[in-house]
Amino acid sequence: MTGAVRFRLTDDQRALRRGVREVLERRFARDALRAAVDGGTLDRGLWRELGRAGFFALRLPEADGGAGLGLPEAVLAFEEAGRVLLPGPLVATHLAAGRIPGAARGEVVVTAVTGRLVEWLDAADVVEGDATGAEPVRSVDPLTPLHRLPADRPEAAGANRAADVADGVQVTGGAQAVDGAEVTSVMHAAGGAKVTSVTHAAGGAEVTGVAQAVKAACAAGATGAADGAHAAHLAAVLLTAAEQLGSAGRTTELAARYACVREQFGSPIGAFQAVKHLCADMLVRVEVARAAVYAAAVTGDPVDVAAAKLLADEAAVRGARDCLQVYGGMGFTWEADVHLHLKRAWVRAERGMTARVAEEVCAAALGPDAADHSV
Amino acid sequence: MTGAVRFRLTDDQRALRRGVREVLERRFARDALRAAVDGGTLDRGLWRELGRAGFFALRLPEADGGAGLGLPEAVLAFEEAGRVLLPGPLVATHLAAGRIPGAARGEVVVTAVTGRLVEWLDAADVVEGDATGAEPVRSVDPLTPLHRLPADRPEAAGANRAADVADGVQVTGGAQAVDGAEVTSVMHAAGGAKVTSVTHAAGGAEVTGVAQAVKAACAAGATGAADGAHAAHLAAVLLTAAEQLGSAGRTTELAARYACVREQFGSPIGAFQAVKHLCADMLVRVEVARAAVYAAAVTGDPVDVAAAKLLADEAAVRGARDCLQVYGGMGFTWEADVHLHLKRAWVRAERGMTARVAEEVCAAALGPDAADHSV
Amino acid sequence: MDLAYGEAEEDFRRRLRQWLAGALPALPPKPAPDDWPARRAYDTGWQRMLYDAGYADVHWEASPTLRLIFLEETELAGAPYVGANFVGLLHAGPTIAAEGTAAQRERWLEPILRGDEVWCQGFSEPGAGSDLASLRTRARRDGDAYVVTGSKIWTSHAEVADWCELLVRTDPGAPRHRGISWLALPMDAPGVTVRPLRTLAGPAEFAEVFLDEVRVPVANRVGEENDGWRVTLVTLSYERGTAFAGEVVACRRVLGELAREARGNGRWDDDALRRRLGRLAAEFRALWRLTQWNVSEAEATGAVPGTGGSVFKLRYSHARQELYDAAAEVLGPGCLDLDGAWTADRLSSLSYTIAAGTSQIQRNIVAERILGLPKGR
Amino acid sequence: MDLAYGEAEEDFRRRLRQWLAGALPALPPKPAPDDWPARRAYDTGWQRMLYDAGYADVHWEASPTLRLIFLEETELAGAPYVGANFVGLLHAGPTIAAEGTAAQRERWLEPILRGDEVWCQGFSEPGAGSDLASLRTRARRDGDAYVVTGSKIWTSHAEVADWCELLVRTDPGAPRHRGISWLALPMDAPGVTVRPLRTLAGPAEFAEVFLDEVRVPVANRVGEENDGWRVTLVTLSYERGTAFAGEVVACRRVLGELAREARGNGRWDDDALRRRLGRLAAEFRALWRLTQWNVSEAEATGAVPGTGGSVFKLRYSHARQELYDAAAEVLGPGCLDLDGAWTADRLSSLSYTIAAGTSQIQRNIVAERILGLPKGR
Repeated sequence: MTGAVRFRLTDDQRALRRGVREVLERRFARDALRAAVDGGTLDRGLWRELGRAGFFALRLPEADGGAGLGLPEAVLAFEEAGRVLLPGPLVATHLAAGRIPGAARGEVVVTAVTGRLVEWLDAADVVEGDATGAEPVRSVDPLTPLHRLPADRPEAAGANRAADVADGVQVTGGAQAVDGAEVTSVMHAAGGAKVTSVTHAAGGAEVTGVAQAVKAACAAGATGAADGAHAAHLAAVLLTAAEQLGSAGRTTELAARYACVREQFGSPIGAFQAVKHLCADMLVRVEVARAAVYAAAVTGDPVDVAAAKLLADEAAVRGARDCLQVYGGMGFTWEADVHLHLKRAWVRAERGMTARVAEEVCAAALGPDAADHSV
Repeated sequence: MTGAVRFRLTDDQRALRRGVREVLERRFARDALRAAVDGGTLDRGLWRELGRAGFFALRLPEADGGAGLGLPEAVLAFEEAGRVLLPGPLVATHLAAGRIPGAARGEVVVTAVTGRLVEWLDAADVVEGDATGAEPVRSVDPLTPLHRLPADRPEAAGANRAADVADGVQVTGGAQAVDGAEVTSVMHAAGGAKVTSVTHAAGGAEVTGVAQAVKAACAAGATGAADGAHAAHLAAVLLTAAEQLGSAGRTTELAARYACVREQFGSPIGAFQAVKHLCADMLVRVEVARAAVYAAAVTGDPVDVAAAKLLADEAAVRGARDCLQVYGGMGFTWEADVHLHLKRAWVRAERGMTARVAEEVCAAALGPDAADHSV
Repeated sequence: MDLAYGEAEEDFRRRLRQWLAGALPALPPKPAPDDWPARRAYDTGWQRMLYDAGYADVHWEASPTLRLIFLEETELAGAPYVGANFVGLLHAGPTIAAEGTAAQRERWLEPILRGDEVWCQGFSEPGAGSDLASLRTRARRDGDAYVVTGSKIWTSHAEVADWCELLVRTDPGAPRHRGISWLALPMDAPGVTVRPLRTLAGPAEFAEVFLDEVRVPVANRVGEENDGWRVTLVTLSYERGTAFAGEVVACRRVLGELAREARGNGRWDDDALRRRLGRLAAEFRALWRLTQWNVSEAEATGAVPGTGGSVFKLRYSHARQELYDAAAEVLGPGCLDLDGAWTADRLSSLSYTIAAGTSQIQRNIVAERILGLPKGR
Repeated sequence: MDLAYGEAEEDFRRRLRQWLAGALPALPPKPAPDDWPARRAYDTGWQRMLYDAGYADVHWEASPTLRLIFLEETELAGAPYVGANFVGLLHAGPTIAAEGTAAQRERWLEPILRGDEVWCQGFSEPGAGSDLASLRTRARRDGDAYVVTGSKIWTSHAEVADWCELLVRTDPGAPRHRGISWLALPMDAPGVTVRPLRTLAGPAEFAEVFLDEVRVPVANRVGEENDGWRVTLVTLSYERGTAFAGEVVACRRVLGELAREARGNGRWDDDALRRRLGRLAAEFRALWRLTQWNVSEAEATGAVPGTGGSVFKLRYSHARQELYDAAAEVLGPGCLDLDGAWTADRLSSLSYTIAAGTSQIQRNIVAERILGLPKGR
């Protein structure tokens, strides 16, 4: 073990990334993307294929049918998902793998209440958190159907505030549910059907099975449950950051490519410094965010995760904005994918941890006596 | 009176601006500027000449020996002062004209405590506000000697906080002084000499004369005094903004001129879009700040004044920064004037009203029921 | 330096305000956002009301100051926007007035003022955006007509327009700016196809216009053949500093609404957000003053400083985008709701740094024409 | 993907830390900031201590990882900076090591490592900044010597240096990059005049160097005649992603100090300022990770990604300026005090977006070499 620091992709990680990219290129190429934009429904076949490819089970132990990999590998997979704007409640289902039967194999679609929002509620078989009273919203992002909890519901307001400091998958909501009293708040199917409606989910998972799975997840006791919830929350935030990173990398590529081919005033617009420097700044944001996201995947440190989310959100939102500027009028059309990246980036910026909260987390870590430096 | 809106300089105002510029070009050309930088003392001859030219008495009624002009004209004069980095406590002396004998004619140098800082304390004959215990500071700006009030003095702390909402000339301090108990805190000469030391000032103003002048200024009663203090404070903030505007305009000119003559890679650097666009953004900030400063001079509205200070501070500080970037290494030398603009802009940004306070003032004006629109 | 208006202006304002108070309640209900024929009818109906009240020509005959007052007061009163009449009133009309023959002025101007005819603009092409002079739509002379083939993009209200002010290349051999002509194209001519153009903000009023061997009478050419570029510049410089005057008023209203919303939902207590709104308030105050400054200069000299408004547009475009980003922060997760208060405006604000001259092009103009920096690179 | 170090590295870190704990108290007191001879003595004394302890060659022989650990630990321990040894250790030395003859290596390398000789850099000229290849200092061959005339600027430590790595034009007729040679100039040669260069930060270690018919032996040329540009690039690419490693550690310390100060003076309660510091904390965390990433790549492939650190430098330069602007906000009016905690660093940070390749040049590099955008314009 005399090796130097190896903060770079291993061969296995490169292979994994290549593998995920190939699956997505095959199953979710641009025509599939535009079909998803027009259709608005979740492609269950694609979901199962993602399951078969190990997208959801990536971090499950091999004994449980998973790939036994870690957060760094999950981050690489989610980065690829972000690149191609893969739709669906990917993070919630990934986090449910091994806990909610069928999630690991993509046979069940799991979504979660985050703050006051629920993504893909109608398409989901299982909802983590209390989505009672959620109303559909005409989502700004054609690739992310949204429901919103009423603002005047005390719990929702509470959740919203809690969301400000520890947003994400509300496992505590799930824990309540194992008492059986509020099962509907854990499970959800269109129309508010009771928990038995879960049986309509592919794979035939049963209510008791799910409830027990949630129970098991909390079995380690209050502390353990809190730890688990915290870890799941951090993972949710980080995987969202990874999606943002993928989107940011993609819009940077798109802008650079367009700048090479679009001509005005007798040369490619990428030959003009104004455009050139816009693209350079996009790339810088991507690479800085990448270092932060990958490092957080290695350390799992909450402050690293907050920093990663903050920088990845910025890279994604500003990347899409700048890409739109490079595309000019063409970027303003519905047919260009730029706006899909921007709108999705807005959705993800609100998911799990907002910039405001991330900044507070990073500031709080500047302890009064902190020589804030960790190798 | 059927004229259209005439929010532009009148012929008289153009003539005034030209006149001030000529005086300054003659009496404070670049060699005088660099001599001031090296010397660090106030040129009393120049001060008197400014007095003779009407710089301080501009707004005094003609009956009192002034020019009978208004804030718009004062703003134009201070803009010119800002352009050439004219040193000295210009604002405090201007505001003292007609109130403190000798100020109008530039025979007395008046400074004022603003927040916890006092500019040009050693050079001043009269200090408005309580400067007791002020310690010299090695000023970042070679053209603005600074003293600082101790942080642990309760009044200073209070002043500092008060400064956050209504900074500027502390006329209330002057009013205290007329009781005679704390006269030294109003009058000041090097070495802490008592009030009689004012007699060393050119013009031979006497203590009682000054004290009575201050008394007279406050004679209108508590309300009147408060109004007067408020108006004086607003004028101080606005004239500082005008100086910032002048500096911003000047650094924009300097940058554009340098970009036309400095060659790299076979052409003037101003031909490269990166430099070109930097300069364009500088000009935009100047013109927007100009509209705000001139409008505030016309309306005298406190929110307009706050907006003017905010935008002029930004135009000046960022203008100097960008000018430095255009100048490259040359801008980093002591011999280039760029850094003088930057450092002075920093000093003025702290004077009277900071960006933070200005933003709060503008936000507060967004009343709950405000259709915030005034013609 | 003054911000007071003359008596005549104040009188104009009073009468306008009075008229608006009576006229607006008489308006029909607003049509659905994507019912273009209904929107045309609504917009032209409003124009007819203005015509009957004597305000139709405010953009043409009135002084810049009166125009400013008109824009301010109609915005404050919540009157309809110029809408489908935009190109007729603010582009094609002024061009014809300045460069057209007596017959052309006779034929086209009155119907614009009365709201009888709607114009659209056929300038941009897929390959000619910032570099408008590279346009390729070709017009070949054939007897007393031009035969036009090509395509145009970003043509607002094309579906409901009667006429299109069209830039075409009449001499492909000439230098780029020298071979262009300005034509009035009847939109019902054979060979004209209009395809609605969906934008990231959803269905909007934009369209693509395809021209396949369309015959346009030579009599419809305004200005000399191959002199269309100059004719167009006349149009572009027509605006007298008032281009965004109504919008600035509207932005200040939005800012007040944002403050109210933030006070209601608790976000106002966030120092950073509150001060951000304060900074935007300063910004839009200054932009209103800059508008008044530009109008005053235009009134006195006939020219808008800042090279015809480039300085203003650069800052305003950016400020408008900042405004709606701040709105999103005020709303929090609510900003993702398309039916929410400011989401649609946030989306459409994205075009501001692109349309009518990108910010990059505007910076070139400011740097080269005002600051005198060298061209090229 | 790993952030753990190997046993050998951790062992190196432990031993270094131990040595520093013993060595630092033995240092003489720090010299006055503008006493250049005393600073030279201090810096070279420290280098001699490193030499005796076996750390002198950490920049040359050690792996990038060990170098990173060295920079991190010395910064954390508050050890002296490389100071006057900078050019010798990080520019001239590596160049001679890579391109010099055996005799040249013999003559010059050991004295650098021992702190016996100090080098300075004569690259930039008043007319050749970003466009270094336009340099005009002329070297005419005369027997076994070059006769050099011209001037250099931004030469750090020139007043106390023994040698200067000098770029000169040996073939004025050749294309810009082809007529340049690299010479080792003895600073005591007749015709060399050094004039201290005052900067906006006050008296600093910079100087101008004037060369008037200075004779430099041909034997002092490193590399072939007219091949100096390539030789220089070797130097420039020598750094292995660690250029600002110590500074990033220092910036994170400053950020902690700012938080402490803000908590003490009440500014911490300002949401906007506190979150601004939080954002900077995220920024510098990420920059440290990017350093580790670049070092890891350099370790594995020999090359620093982001085209040798341009990506890093762009962001770091900006973040460093932001840091000291935030410091000014924490201090309020105290930021105007030159003796205050961070004022001098704020002033010197202004050079970061200019020196060693302006941010504009770095963006060109990133866009053209990484993103493949076309040259020109």
